Amino acid sequence: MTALVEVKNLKKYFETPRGMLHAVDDVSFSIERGKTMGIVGESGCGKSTLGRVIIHLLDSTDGQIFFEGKDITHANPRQLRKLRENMKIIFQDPYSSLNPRLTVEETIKEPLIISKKYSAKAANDEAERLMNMVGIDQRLRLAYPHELDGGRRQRVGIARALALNPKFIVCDEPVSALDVSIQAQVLNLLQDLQDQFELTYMFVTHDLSVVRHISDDICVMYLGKLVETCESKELFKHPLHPYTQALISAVPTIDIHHKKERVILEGEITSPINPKPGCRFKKRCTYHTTQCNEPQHLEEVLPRHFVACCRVREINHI
Amino acid sequence: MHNSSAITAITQKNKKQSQFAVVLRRLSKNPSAIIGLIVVCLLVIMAIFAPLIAPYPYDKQNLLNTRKPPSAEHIMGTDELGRDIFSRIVYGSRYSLSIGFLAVLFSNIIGMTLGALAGYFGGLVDDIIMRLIDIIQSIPGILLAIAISVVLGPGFINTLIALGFGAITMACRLMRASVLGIRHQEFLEAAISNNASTFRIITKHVIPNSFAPVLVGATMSIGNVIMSAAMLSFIGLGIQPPTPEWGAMISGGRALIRSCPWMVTFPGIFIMLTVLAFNMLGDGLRDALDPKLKK
Amino acid sequence: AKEVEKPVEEPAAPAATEAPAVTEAPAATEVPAATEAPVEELALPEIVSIAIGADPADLAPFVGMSMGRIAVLKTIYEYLIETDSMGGAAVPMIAKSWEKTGDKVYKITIFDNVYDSAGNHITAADVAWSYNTAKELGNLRPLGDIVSISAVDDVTVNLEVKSNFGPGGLEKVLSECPIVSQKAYEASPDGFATKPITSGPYLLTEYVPGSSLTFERREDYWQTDPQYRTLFSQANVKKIVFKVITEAAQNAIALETGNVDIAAGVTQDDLARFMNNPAFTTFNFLDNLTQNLQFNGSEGHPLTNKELRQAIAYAIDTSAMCEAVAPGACTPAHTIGNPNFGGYLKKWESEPYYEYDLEKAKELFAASGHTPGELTFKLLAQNDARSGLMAQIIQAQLGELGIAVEISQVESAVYNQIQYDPTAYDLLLAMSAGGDFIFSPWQLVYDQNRYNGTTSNFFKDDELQSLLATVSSLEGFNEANVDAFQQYQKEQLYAYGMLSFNSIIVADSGVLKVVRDTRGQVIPGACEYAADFNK
Amino acid sequence: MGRYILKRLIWMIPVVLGVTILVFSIMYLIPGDPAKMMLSPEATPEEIAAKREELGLNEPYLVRLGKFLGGIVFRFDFGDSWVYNQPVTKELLNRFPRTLTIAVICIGLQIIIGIPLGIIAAVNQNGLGDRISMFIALFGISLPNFWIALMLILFFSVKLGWLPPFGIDGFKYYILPCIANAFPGIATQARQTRSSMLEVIRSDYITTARAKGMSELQILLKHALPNALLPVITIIGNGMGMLLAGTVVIESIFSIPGIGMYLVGGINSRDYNIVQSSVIFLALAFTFIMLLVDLAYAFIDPRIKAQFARKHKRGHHA
Amino acid sequence: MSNNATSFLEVKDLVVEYTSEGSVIHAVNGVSFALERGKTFGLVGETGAGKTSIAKAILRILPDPPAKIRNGQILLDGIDLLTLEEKDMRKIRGRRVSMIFQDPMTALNPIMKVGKQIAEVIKLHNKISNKQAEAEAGKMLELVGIPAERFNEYPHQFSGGMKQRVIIAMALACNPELLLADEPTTALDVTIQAQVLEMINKLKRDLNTSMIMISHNLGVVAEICDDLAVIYAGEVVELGSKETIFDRAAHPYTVGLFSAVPTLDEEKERLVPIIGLPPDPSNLPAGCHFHPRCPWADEACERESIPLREIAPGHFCRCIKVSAQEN
Ligand SMILES: Nc1ncnc2c1ncn2[C@@H]1O[C@H](COP(=O)(O)OP(=O)(O)OP(=O)(O)O)[C@@H](O)[C@H]1O
Ligand SMILES: Nc1ncnc2c1ncn2[C@@H]1O[C@H](COP(=O)(O)OP(=O)(O)OP(=O)(O)O)[C@@H](O)[C@H]1O
Ligand SMILES: [Mg+2]
Ligand SMILES: [Mg+2]
Repeated sequence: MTALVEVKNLKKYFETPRGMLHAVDDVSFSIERGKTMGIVGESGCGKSTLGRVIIHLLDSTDGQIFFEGKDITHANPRQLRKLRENMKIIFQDPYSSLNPRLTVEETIKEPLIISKKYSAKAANDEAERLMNMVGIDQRLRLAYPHELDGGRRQRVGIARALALNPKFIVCDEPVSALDVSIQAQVLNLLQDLQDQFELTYMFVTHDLSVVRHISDDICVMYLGKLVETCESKELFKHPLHPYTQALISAVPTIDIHHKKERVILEGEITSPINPKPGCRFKKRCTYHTTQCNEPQHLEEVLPRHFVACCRVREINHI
Repeated sequence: MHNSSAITAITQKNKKQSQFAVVLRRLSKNPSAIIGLIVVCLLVIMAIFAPLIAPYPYDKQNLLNTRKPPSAEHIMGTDELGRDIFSRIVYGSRYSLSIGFLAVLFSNIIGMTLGALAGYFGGLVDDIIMRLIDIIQSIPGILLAIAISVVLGPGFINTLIALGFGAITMACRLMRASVLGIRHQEFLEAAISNNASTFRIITKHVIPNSFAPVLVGATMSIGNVIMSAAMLSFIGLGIQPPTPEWGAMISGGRALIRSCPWMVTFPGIFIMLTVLAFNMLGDGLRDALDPKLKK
Repeated sequence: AKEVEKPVEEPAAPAATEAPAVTEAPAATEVPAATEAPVEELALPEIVSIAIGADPADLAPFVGMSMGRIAVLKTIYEYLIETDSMGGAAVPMIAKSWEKTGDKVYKITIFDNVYDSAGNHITAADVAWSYNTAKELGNLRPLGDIVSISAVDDVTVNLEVKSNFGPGGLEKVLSECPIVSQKAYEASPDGFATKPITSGPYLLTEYVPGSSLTFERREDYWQTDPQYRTLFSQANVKKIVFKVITEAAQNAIALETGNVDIAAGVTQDDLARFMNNPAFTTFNFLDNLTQNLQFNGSEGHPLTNKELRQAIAYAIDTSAMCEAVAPGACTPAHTIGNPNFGGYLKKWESEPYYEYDLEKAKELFAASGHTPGELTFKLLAQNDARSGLMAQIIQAQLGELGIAVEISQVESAVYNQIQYDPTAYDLLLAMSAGGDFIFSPWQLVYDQNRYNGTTSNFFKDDELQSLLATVSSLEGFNEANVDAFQQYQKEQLYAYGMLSFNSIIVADSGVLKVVRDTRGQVIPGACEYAADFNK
Repeated sequence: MGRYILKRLIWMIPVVLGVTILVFSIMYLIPGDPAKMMLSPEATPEEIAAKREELGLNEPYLVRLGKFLGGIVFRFDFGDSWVYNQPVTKELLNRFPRTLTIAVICIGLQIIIGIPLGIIAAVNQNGLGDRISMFIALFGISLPNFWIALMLILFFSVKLGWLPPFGIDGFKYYILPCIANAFPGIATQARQTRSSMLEVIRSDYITTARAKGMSELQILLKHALPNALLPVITIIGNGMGMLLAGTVVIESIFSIPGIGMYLVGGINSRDYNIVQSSVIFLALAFTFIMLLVDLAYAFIDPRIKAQFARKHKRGHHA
Repeated sequence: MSNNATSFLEVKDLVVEYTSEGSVIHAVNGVSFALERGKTFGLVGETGAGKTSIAKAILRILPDPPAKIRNGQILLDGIDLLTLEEKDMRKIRGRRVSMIFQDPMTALNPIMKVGKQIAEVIKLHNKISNKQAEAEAGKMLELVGIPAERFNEYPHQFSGGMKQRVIIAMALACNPELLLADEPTTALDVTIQAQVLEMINKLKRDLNTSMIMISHNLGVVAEICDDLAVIYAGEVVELGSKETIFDRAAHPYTVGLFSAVPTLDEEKERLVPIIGLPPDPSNLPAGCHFHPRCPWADEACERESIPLREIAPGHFCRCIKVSAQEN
């Protein structure tokens, strides 16, 4: 089975007044059809940027993107149109991701109308079907976003993303802004839809519990770099990269009886602007040595478990 | 999904009505905005039904009855040519309001387009447009108005253009700022990812969402334009007689401000009322449209 | 309340035809009431302030005329001669006498004791130089008639002109050019633009451009002979301040607050208050401005039809217009030109001159072959308030005839430009001023030599032209010819004289008499002041 | 910072150049012949032609523009006034201080009256103080300034005799014109202050200050006002343009020989050099003031200052 | 609620309402709880449950209008804060009771140096010179792990975690007896969150401060609190010690919360969401406010309001379906 989406050495730099900001730096991974790839990392590490570059909302600086085996890195406008029907995005903020001046129906119908594949009548029917699918009452067809609560808004965003039957959806923190009780509803919905339509997700989040729950595979990013990637269960069982370890240990747990060992990170965060080659985590890493000043590369440390750390074997006694 | 009775009931309603209704409801809670709205409506009614309201034709002269103070026949007195000032004011509302309205419309259409382009595209487009706006703004508005009305000659349309020109900068800046505010909102990205064309994005997503501050600015500009029209008449340009434009009336009568104060005072009061009303309405609109108040 | 009705300047009878061939300094022009030199310096009032409507901007001598300059020039500069009333005889100033010595040649003798405030002796050479410089600069129109002017000796100048002058022609040339010392002028860094040095009785001590000019009386004024101290050489006050007041309504306020003592620009409506106020005196003068309506006479224009023009004139109610635009300061005109112009005939006022008669207007209109509603005329006017009112009255009254009028009020720069464009208007609301004699406003409208062979409003009438030539010549300027022209122009009615205005000057009641030059500007030094004025 | 100022100053060049060309073209296109205006109405066509020749009005547009620009750039010479027969620059320098004085006093009034009004309104939001201040403010923008001017004169000069009604000869003379001209500015200022104050009052750091135990007055002065001033400063800059325009009318009513009167006189007499140079002068003043405003902004707001500083740093890197 | 007469802080029957566009929002509806000296009390609940309103009511810094404290007592060492003069209340704010705000990004004045902002509160409550206050503030910065050299920097120069530390330093500057921590870590990344929590814990231990910890994150509460209350629609629905509630959650809402969150520790094939949505606080359902979403609800739940009952010693629950014996 070939990967639905594959990126190779993908880079995205932003020009800023202070210099080149390396938002995504040399990232490679692939996602198989029907699977969910979780992307975790702290704020600003380039998760959203990665997702946006893949679906061509941003141009990549370097590297390649494959979709269904085809190199789509430099898709021409016609290909792009087609591509965008197959790749969609669901946003974090259910407030700013819906146009406040469009009704629920208009928002959901927009991609249908633009695609010109639907007659007015057909578009209405399709919108109705999508609304039913994501569980929004038909009576809300003409409601405006500000009349909806966050959960419902997020459902509208999902319905919009599902229009035209995409194959791949980037979910950019779709539940972070929602309350726990609602969060579970939306996560369940996403899972159901995936099962039903064999959707492929790239699930961006900083909430490790959520990513563990929903993902098949996980990429851990740190300041634009991919530092560790493997199957979801494997990652939580055997986190290898020091950053991943710190990350997992930092999650407060509701298990009040088993206090776990915390790795508290110290030290300042490296600036993503014109970063030096070498490990970007080293300033906060308890294990760093001069070796870490060399550029780090992803290595298959355990079977299908890739880590970008030159000392990973020493640290984990592999 | 589960229908909780606790959820605010959202009933079927006509499209588009709801937002309008929300704004209207907020407005209705603001007494000064309501007063403003009522006054504006009254003025518009006065303009539309001028022939029914005005007791005399606005240009009916009576050279034997000039400069008469208010009386039963002429409730606001007569002017130098014996014309009924009240009738002139009533008819004048047509010109003053439409000058205000049309000049603002004209300037806002241009200013909004420029501002939207500058804000949306940024970079060089932004630089060029904003420098252009800087240039226009650096030239005293009154000079621009004078120059335009001199180049184009006096007359209603030309006065309108002259007055509107200066208001372009404000509309443009407001629009640009507002567009910049939503430039990075995700619904624009969503539109892009839905293959929406740039034109569609600007017209359907950008402009409707950044329109509010411009609208507020526009209501205030109406007042400013009416005032500038008065200023233009002060310099002797502007609308041609016997058109009873308020600004022309007030500046025409200013030499008689002491012997015949009614000739200046009544049009002055009406200008003031209009500007006041539009500003009150604008203030109210600003509050009503304030996204922060939205839940 | 004192009100001085003062049509002072008696119209000079066309008897003035015996125009000055040789004019000895008239022994006693009726003017100088103050011929006796001021006995005691201390008796003079300290200071008088006069409002002027515009900034003179440039005080230099040889610059073109402007609203602001008119008001102050006579206080700054001295000329060869001055005319002290319209159509009246000229009085000597720097020139002691002048005579015609040959065909188109004149000899002018100047006083030998003319000194400017810097002590420079002004000689015939300075006079010739002043004239030549001004002529070269080309700003002073009448000097265009000069062929040459040169000094013969210290006090004599020879003047040769292009053609023999009509009545008042020579006076115009001699009273046009300020005489200054060449030496002083050339030493001045800015060509006298801000600090002129002149021989006048007052010395400019301060000039704040756009705001005020202050003059102080000179103790060492050269003209000591009381006999020659004309109106313009009077110095009845120690200090004169001209204050620029651009906003008309401010004139009254300035008077009331004591900021100025004399103001000419008081609006009609403020006037009533001053008339009732014992602290002020109002002086009512005839002005030299006539408001007229000119018809577009270009070929094929409907207004080339005489009946139509007459119909329009009959339709306009000039007396009502007077009442509306300037109550109490205006009279319906009977020609183009005011009663105070030299040669004006009193009898015209008893002759009919298109007095308002709508019936007659309608008859004539019908006779002209037009039907109501068929004609739309564009009325071009300047953009001042008064013109606006007149234009609207004309519009309303022609409306009665069935002629639609579109008013186009433009600013004066534009007006001056398009006034000579036959496509720019159908009716022109014009103000004519002109020189001292009745034919000069006529010339301004009708002289076909000036406007490419038509009148200024594009009519072509050789008879009119020959009548005009006659009446404006030295020989032809007599009552009969003047009347003949008037009757002809009245009948043809290429232009319709509507109103002549008075100018009303309001002054502090301590100002006993206001004296003006022929252009209507107050000469503060010559005004008479009460003993306790400004004390 | 210095570099930023330099950059801003350099940006002024295209703007002022644009203004120059624009105003030159306007004067070129405006009907009305300066030669005719200079000569008496009796002037013959030949005389007018000669004058035009002398003034250089017969040359083509580009040649005239070139000469004009050349004069400014190479000799800082705006040419001579045709009416005043003197260098325009000299007269401008004479008059500009008066206009500037009025503008500056107006801005002062605007600040010392408008800002407190706005504060009173904001602090008593929807209360009586709010209503009264905002009514005063609305009043200020609802009356034509010439009308206000005449009323002030009638009252203070004619009735009370306290202040001179016109002219310029010392401090007292500035009072009435400045009040009349400042009205709309005060109003705008008050309204702007109110709305920015309201915004600030609602912000979290005000709550923080309250939680510290500070009194309302302390909070107002130390926390709310400095923050609320930021947008207010922008208004001051923009208002400058309005003020300068307003002086045209005010100067004419009060017979103040400032640049406004000069400009209008220049337009009326088609004295091109006066018009062009006055406008350029005003434009220069305006852009310069805008620069000052931006710098003041930076002075108050460290965030903006930081941006400048960063740009500065980047300049060094480059 | 505790009958402990020696309670340091006691909130009794607190009622807070907001008026918004004419409708009344019942944000806090009769909340009572007590807190002992040196202990940490947790308030857990969804967005809009009224947690922040409770904390702000204690400090009396609710924005008025629109907020009004309609009823209740807040006894700090026996003194009712709600009846104090504003002048006296000012002496308590920042001195005896201080607060850490929810959003570190906006809680600092952007144009004032961070050091000054800390010094300000010190100066306000101590009769010392500016110099001393600034020195104190520098020490506070060090205490929260920020070098004192950064005294003169502005908030925008600090990262989110550092800003939160500044706010904490500010809150602790005058050694308050009670610290109200309103979701102090919600806006932060997990790694930073861990740092901040660690620090709060340490400081609390060192200074023996009592604390109210507000959070919707059960994990955070688990880390820090001794006792906690679960808030739903402005009411305490369950109250007890941390162990009681984490081990023997009784109220259906609390139970729902636990099953709705994915955790790192256990594998859940599928989450069990709480159905429906939080109630509209301006239009609360009659009876048990939770009944529309409750899987156990029947008519009895809709009828009348449900009292908070002690179902086990020290374990209070607002549900008629929960019997004391069950637990
Ligand atoms: N348009 C842009 N221009 C410049 N820099 C950008 C732009 N978009 C993102 N960045 C920068 O790129 C980096 C990565 O941003 P990104 O939004 O991808 O992070 P993230 O991992 O999604 O963070 P979060 O969890 O906060 O959403 C950040 O440092 C951000 O400031
Ligand atoms: N200024 C206000 N005006 C009107 N209603 C308000 C205001 N502040 C809060 N509310 C309402 O009061 C209720 C309780 O709000 P509060 O901020 O106390 O909740 P919270 O539990 O702190 O929520 P969060 O987890 O989102 O911080 C909510 O319904 C909220 O909408
Ligand atoms: Mg992101
Ligand atoms: Mg909260």
